[in-house]
Amino acid sequence: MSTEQSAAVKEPSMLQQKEMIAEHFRELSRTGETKKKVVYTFVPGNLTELLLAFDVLPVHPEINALQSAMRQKAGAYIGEAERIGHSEDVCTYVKCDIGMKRLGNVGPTGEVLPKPDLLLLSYTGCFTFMKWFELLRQEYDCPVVMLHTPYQGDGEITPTMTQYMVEQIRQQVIPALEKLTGKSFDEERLRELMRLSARAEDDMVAVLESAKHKPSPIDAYFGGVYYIGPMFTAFRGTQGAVDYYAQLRRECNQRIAAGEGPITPEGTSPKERFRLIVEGPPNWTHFREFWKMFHDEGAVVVASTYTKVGGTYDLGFRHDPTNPLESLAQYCMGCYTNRNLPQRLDMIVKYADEYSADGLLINSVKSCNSFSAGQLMLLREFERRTGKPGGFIETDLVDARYFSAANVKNRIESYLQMIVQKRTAGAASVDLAAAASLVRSLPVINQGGAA
Amino acid sequence: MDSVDQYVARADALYHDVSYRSVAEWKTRTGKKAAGHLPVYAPREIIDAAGMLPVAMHGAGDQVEIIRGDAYFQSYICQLPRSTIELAMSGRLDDIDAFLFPSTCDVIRNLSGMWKMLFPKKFVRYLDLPQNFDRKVAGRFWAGELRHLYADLCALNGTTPSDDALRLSLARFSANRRAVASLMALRASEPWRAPAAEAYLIIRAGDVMPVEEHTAFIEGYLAAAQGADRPMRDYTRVVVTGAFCEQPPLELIRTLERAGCYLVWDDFTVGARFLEGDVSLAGDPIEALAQAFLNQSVKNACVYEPDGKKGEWLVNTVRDTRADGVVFAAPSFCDPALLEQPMLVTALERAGIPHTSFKYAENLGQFQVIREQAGTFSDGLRLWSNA
Amino acid sequence: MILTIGIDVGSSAVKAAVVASPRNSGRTRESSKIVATHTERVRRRDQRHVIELAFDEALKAAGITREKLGYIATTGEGELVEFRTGHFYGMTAHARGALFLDPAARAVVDVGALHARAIVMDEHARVLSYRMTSQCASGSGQFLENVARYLGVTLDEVGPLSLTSAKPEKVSGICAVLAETDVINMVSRGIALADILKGIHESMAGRFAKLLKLMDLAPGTVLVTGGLAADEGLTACIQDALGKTKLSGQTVKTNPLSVHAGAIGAALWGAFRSERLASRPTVASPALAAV
Amino acid sequence: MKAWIGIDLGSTTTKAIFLDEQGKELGRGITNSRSSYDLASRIAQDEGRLAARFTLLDRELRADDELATHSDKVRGQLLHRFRRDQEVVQLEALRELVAEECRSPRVAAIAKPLEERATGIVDSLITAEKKPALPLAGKAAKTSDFFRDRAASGFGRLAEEQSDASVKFADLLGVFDKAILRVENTPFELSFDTRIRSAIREVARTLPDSVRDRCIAAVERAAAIPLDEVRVIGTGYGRARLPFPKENIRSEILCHGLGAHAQFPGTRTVLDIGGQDTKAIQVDDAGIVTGFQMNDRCAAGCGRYLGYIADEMSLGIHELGPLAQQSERNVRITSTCTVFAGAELRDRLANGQRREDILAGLHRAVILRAMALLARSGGVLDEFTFTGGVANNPAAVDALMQLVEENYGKRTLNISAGSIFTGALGAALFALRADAAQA
Ligand SMILES: Nc1ncnc2c1ncn2[C@@H]1O[C@H](COP(=O)(O)OP(=O)(O)O)[C@@H](O)[C@H]1O
Ligand SMILES: Nc1ncnc2c1ncn2[C@@H]1O[C@H](COP(=O)(O)OP(=O)(O)O)[C@@H](O)[C@H]1O
Ligand code: SF4
Ligand code: SF4
Ligand code: SF4
Repeated sequence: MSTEQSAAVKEPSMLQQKEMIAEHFRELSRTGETKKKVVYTFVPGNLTELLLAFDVLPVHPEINALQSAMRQKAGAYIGEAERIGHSEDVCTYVKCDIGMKRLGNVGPTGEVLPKPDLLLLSYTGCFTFMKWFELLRQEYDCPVVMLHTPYQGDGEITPTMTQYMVEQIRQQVIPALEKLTGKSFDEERLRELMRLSARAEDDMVAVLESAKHKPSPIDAYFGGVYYIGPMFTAFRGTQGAVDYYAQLRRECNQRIAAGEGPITPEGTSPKERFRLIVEGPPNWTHFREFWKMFHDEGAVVVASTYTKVGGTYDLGFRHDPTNPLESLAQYCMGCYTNRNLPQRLDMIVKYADEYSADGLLINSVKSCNSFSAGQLMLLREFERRTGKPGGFIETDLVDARYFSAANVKNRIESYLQMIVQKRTAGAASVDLAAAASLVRSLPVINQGGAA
Repeated sequence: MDSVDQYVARADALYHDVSYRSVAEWKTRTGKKAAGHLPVYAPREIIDAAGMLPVAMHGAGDQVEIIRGDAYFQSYICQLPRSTIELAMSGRLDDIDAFLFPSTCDVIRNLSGMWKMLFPKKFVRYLDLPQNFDRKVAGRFWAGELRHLYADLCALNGTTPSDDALRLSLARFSANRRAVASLMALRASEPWRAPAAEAYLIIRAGDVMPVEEHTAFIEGYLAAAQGADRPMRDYTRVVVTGAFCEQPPLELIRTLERAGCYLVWDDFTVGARFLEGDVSLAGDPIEALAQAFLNQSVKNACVYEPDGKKGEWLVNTVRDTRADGVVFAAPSFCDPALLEQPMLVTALERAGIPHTSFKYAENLGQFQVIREQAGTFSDGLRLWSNA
Repeated sequence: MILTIGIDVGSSAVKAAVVASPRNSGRTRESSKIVATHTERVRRRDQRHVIELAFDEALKAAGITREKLGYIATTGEGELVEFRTGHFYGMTAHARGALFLDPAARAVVDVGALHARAIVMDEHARVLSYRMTSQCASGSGQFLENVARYLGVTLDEVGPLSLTSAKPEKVSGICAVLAETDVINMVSRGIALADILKGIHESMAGRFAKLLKLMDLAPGTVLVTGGLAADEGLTACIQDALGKTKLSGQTVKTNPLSVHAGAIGAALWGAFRSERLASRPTVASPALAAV
Repeated sequence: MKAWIGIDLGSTTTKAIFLDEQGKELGRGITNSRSSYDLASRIAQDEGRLAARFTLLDRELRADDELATHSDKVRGQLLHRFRRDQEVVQLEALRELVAEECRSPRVAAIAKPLEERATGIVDSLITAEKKPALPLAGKAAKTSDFFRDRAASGFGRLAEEQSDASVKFADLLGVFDKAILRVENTPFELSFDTRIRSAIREVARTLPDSVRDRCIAAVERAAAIPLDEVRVIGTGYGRARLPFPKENIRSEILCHGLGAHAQFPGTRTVLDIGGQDTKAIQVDDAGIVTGFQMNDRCAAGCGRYLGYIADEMSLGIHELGPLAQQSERNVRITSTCTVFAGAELRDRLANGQRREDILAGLHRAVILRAMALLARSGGVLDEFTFTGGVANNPAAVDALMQLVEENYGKRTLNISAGSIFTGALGAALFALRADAAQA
């Protein structure tokens, strides 16, 4: 989810996104004059349509953090947070954000971000969010409204859960926004915004699913983070997003027609040699270098879970204007990290089949327990259920200290070579068998154990 | 009356019983089932009222070698879930029939999903404690969840749900909390009478003892400890916080005291005293328990603090226990505890209360560094006091 | 006058210092005098035996007998010293010793064989805050020692060599073991020894500067203590590294007696405590209680 | 003669394996990686080439029925001479450099006594080496594969005895450390051709007249066979630094998997513990890797850990395991930070624990780390093959056997004497296959 598009080739959709984001930040920088209210909130389970219905401007601290990392500023921010007492062990998004605030709160466009008038604590799928806004509350001394999204512990959304959500939205979030803006809630407006959301959502799903083609016209992980950007942040429910996704979809179709692969910062992908699923968020400090490791090997990511953190639209969810608050509640509860581990596994296994993937690569980030705790089990179960190989790498989101390029490259290479070895297994094993029996001339010094 | 040593020996044996043999014995004796729960807070009253033995699972300390557990967790995840899995994979949790995973943090949350996949035959429930503290909205949600849990546990155990059973349990646990509070009060007033590690073991015994038995056990220990002849030392008085989930090794608790710190308050096993005071016996017992959580729970990093007065509670604890300073002891990689710390530090500094911090793991074996830090902290308070 | 001894039991060396203090000088110790010091490297010998040796040698150097001592103070792994009067924890002792060696000192960087710690103190040697490197040994004396061995450089040469380097080679990696491989790689790329060593010094110094930066550091002297204080290359790099942080007004120094700072500090605190104990004999200090 | 070569450029050691057309081993070589990768891979290849010559020689001798009965003896003696010469050449170089170091201004104050003692020590090592004790097949005490380790343990022991207040242990060690580094960085050419001819004449004297000339002729023939090195494939930690084209580089995971499979076709699980990484690999019945796990950026609990311990105790790395096997009681070691290993050892010795017991605990700690990786990679299946340098360590093997049995039940544990070469063997097989596939 980034705003910076560093690809060598610039397609119209890229420019369009860039402009949308630039405009958003311009607006943020003008709140002094426009007196528009600013609400900080999180990406997973965000209530963008509701915020827009009140004409407030959302700011997403995670996005600021990842952009700081892409601009190589995260190191200093994290250092500052650690200086004021934050532990090395905790989520670096939080530290990056706190550090950024302490060092002047300069946003990605170089302008100072406005302070929040309200913190909308959409506590969805991640415990750290709660601590994060408790910290920000201390920093800004501003009101917080809690929206507790119950977790799908049993893999389902129960009526009690939905009722809890709807009541929180109706009785707490909406009154807080009314109080903040002095406007009363306009349900019709919300419905209209949600109608637009659903349209853009259709196109976005089509884009993500275009990866089912061979070769895939998109990279659903590295490229994917750009594609989900507008949908997951401040633009869902806007005409801009509708246009953007329509354009993006056209471009995908063109590439499919031309038999072209994804566009990467290194240019158009070479021949697609591997089709992978990736689980876990990317590393942002070495984003381009990381992507290049895939690009160089002809590895294309055809499906990823990270592109579902802000909603699992590909599983069929659409914002539903006929039932706006229930629909918002369902949306929040359906986000990827709000699903339990068996559900996450089912999703990945389904992807393996639907996207004819060669295997699953997990990028386990140190920061994020929400994602990472249990990933080793996902890996094992994935292998067991699909018979496809899994690979595992460890990095971090925005802390460059935890990105060891040599190590990551080694593991990716080993993983891909393993896939190749598996593919070519049949032919080669014959001559190997002949060689092997001879090589056993190496003496065995120890052979114990079972009879 | 038993001697202090006898109480401690019994508690120590239970602490070291990582195979939960005492639970198996209880089950044989009663023919009922046992429900385990992870830290921090779980509504143990509900388990008890369903006729099951509530078992608080606090990892395996330094008592088992972690082999299979490491297979499930990366190096940057705390120790507790590994040792819990290790216990399960080595059959030591076979006697536990139901597992409850409270919403303490994402690690425990995800562990619930892993449990579903690993042990499909066991009863597994994730408990989403309300983080919204609105009495009405959250009260309805939480009472609903509790009711659902109660019905399911009763069905599992073959008992009939009843308000009377619930009320009886509420009363038993209130009594237990009063006993625990007396022990804590003794630690705060005359810490040399009940050394920290000892008091810890006595409270931990409640992890596996039926609640009424544990209440009597604490009372017995208190009577014995009050009579024991133990010298008072020139130690610093500290509050320890951060250790509410993964538990510090016993040796660490001893190290702190040996380095010159009396632990006059701590949040070890704080789950056992998460609610403060008695739960009302009037009206619907489930409602009462739900409201008690919303209105009577302690402040802890694993729950959201709606009133925005972060740290005030800790400052008051320091004042109430006449402590000289605060030791932050948190498990490595524990997000709730570690993210909370800077906010608490801010409050302490505002109140002029000295503090120090370090991290540990439940299976830590070397204490030099911690001893140095705690020692320097107490040296500072000791050498610079005017006594 | 009272005579006290401080014994600093480290993992690689035992240091002892005999100090003479005028009576009733409270916490201020400017007029105390160091009578003798001694270092005994452990080197594969029984630590208890080494402690005895260091103790005896220090007394011999001071020209006194055991009975003359008013307090036997330990620090470090003091539990091994069965004949101690009392124990002071490492940072308490290092702060006291450092302030004595350099009255302008307001911070200490103590780099020993296995750990490094940064201490900030006030003008009375009261420890205000401190940071330590974690359980991981990267950036410790032992690490430097290992690398030096592979490079075929003796410890005495490390500092002077490092000072000659103009373009230090950056050492990456967090792990000391992997850093060692890094170093090997550098040798294989033909990088000069001096540049490698300075690279390591810089990486260590960066770490220490970070520890210092994590605390509110007042202007004054930052005294380097512990075994690595003898390494002038490292000290120079710490000065540079501090300069690069936003801290200002600090001068990094060492003292010929830096390695004994812990022992000296313990001896000084011992003198203070012995007077306290004499006036209030019933109070047991934790260290005394443990004897 | 065509040869295919695999080189495993490890973090600690560099290994080379030469295979012939049938995939049969021709020779192998090993050296320290410490000094320089290029040099290390050159030395390993030189060693391998030399060994290949001896294999060819052996084949020549065995081709003749009568000569065949003498082949072991001839080969053994020739090899022994070669090794001895090599050792002496290196020790002499060491002596020279030690003397030079003693003259450095750094040690001017004690230059004379220092030089006397230091060179004296090396002289005794040379004398010991030259003792014409013939190798007793199989019985020879196991010593390290590396000159550095052999020289260091010999020098260290004598230095300990001969140091005093005037010339300190640290002084002696200082000059040694400097000199050995330079020795290590000097390749010693011991050409097979030139030496073998003179050596065989001496050795032949001990043979019956009837075969003497034929033996000499066989040696000449073996020396003359051209060795055509068709392809070299590199693997291991340092592979990216080898001057190889990308297609001749393989991941060490695949190489260890294939190598282990080649040695023990029943292998399903492979554990490789090297100097600074540990890998748990699962392979299928064709040697294809199906899953793997490696340790992360921390080198705790790898071979280097044992290396530090050995240094700490002035022992050769190969002496560590046997000592640990004499343990009677289990000591639990908690810190696995490699760098802390030495300190932990000292600490525990100071607490009065037995050296053997501590060592056993340290070995167990190393294996415990590996167990976690094994569990993570999918457990220990039957058969189970242990590779990498640490597989040479009997105490590590004991601990592994015990822990595997406790946690997974009985498993066949395969360890070949050449376990450290497994990665190189895999690479060589890949080399062979690459050409077989093209043919
Ligand atoms: N002359 C020297 N130059 C540089 N480093 C030295 C020198 N002498 C000793 N050291 C280092 O000092 C360390 C010992 O420091 P010390 O503070 O005594 O540690 P400890 O208290 O842990 O034993 C050794 O690891 C050694 O590397
Ligand atoms: N003869 C031996 N006896 C015992 N251990 C050995 C022996 N040789 C090597 N080792 C161990 O093996 C390690 C090196 O293993 P190796 O597989 O060569 O690593 P790498 O491939 O990383 O260089 C050394 O650190 C040492 O612990
Ligand atoms: S823990 Fe994960 S989901 Fe939560 S804030 Fe950090 S990165 Fe985001
Ligand atoms: S110790 Fe902390 S991070 Fe670990 S399970 Fe407990 S609360 Fe979660
Ligand atoms: S990273 Fe290296 S230095 Fe740090 S604990 Fe691991 S082995 Fe030790």
